[in-house]
Amino acid sequence: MSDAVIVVVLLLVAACATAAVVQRDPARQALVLSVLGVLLAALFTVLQAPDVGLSQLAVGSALTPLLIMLCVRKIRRRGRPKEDAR
Amino acid sequence: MHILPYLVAAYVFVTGCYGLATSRNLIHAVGCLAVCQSATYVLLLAVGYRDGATAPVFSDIAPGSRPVVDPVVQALTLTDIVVGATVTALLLALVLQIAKRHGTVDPDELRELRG
Amino acid sequence: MNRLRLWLLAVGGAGLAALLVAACLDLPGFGGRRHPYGDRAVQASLARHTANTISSVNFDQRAYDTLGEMSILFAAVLGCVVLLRQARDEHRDRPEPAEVARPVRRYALLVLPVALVTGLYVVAHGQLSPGGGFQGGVVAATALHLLYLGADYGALERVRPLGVYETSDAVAVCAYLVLGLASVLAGTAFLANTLLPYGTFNTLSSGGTVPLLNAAIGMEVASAVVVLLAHFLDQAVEIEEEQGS
Amino acid sequence: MNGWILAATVALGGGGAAVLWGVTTGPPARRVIAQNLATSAVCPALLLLSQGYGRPAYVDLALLLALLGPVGTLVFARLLCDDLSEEGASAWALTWTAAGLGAAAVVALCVAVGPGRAMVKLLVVGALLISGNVIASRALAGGFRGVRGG
Repeated sequence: MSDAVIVVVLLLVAACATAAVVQRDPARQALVLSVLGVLLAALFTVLQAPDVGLSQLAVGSALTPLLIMLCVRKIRRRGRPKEDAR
Repeated sequence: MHILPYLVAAYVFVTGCYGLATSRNLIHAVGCLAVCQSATYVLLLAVGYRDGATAPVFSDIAPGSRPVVDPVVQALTLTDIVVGATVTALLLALVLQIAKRHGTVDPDELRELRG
Repeated sequence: MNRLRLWLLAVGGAGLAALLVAACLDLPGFGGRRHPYGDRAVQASLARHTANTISSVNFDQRAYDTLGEMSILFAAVLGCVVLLRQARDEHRDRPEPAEVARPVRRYALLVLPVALVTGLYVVAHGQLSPGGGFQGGVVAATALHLLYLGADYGALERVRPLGVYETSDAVAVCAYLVLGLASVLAGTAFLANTLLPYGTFNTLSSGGTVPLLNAAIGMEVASAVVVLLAHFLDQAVEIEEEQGS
Repeated sequence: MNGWILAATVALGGGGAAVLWGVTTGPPARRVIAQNLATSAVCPALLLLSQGYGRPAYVDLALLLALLGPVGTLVFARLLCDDLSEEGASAWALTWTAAGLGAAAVVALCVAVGPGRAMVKLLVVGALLISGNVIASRALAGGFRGVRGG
């Protein structure tokens, strides 16, 4: 029975990784990366690795998206005066 | 079933590399690199798995009462995740510097800026 | 030119994929029985009364590798601090206070202590239940930034003096090294876990130097992440470029 | 054939597919709601897995997800506020169904676990999950309307 849950979560992780790569806009990609982090944590729990799941949750669901979103906001704010000028 | 996790890890890695190569925005490229790294987590943990086993953490079960999964790969993956996060942060800092100095984050436009 | 690049990528990608699939076919089956390193690691961890084998591998059997990993963390944060500092042609203006909906502010200010305590709990029980210095440090650091999400950046800056976190980052790295050197002074190898008694199994003080190294890594990761986020937040919220340039 | 793992598989499969579809398509407001739904779909699944594998130590994972999931959504609500503010993202029906499912899973687990320290921990995780879910969707529905400086 525990194999079925591994297969389901593996396929979800593969689909989410594809979605993260196909999504070209960085802000929306951060959203998909956050969901990928949560799904990876579920996969690690299913593969009996709770420590790694905790680490992925802590890093993937709050830290990485926050860094990417701050970067997008800085570059979007930097671009604004030029856009008005254009 | 017995090689599906390895194939998923390989697929996620190749997808991440494709995204990295064809990216038109450096922040998107850093995101694709994070996807590539998550492929290594999946592969490492799939190598260490044992059927019907549980985690080698004995805070709530007696040691030796149940088969356990390989802890060495888990320690490797844990270090991989934390280093991956800091490398992502450093790359994003570099992207901010490029945006500040060259005014663009599109790698193709960067290539045309000579000197 | 672009067409050529895509062709090169397609051929290279297909070759890589084919090699990877060929490799996957030769790997031992998923969920196999043979884990020689794993069994020895579990025995070594139980011999040293450390309930969480992964923490034992991280901080006892391969503590030297964690020292390398911690220096990577320290160097990466140092790099970010250098890269994201305020340049000459930039000025720093006060972050405007942001008004946040009342329930969101109450939730953030309520969950902040809970998350901090959870982070410390995860670090403290690192060598017993799942968790450890890395995870607990990141949770505690992220919890601190709930103040930014619940209130505004000014409130966070008042609470988080950056100098303290930079010094605590350096102190934690030195603590890890001193613990390693202590076992050299005691006559055994660097970072060897022969300094302290192993204590009784599954208690807070079990595992010899593992809980101490765990706490050092927890403090280092927490302060490193706070410093990292501080400089990214400064860039995103405060530092403005001179319009003239 | 462990019923708990089966329930977790259904929750992960169904919830995960819905979240993935929600986060990849549609307006940005709907995508952030899907990200918020990810937390409230996967957290009960982790609790069910913890019970299915007979490992009370795995509840720490669900506790951390219940804590950090809403923080991630608040980050997006705060830093994407200029995308969200024009049409305001409110999906109260979805939020309450997710909260209901989470509560049902926690209650079922409490019954199975029986009174004691483990049940207290489960209730704490359930409370954090539901409050976080509701507050995050409250924030998405316009909690940060006027935030310019951030």
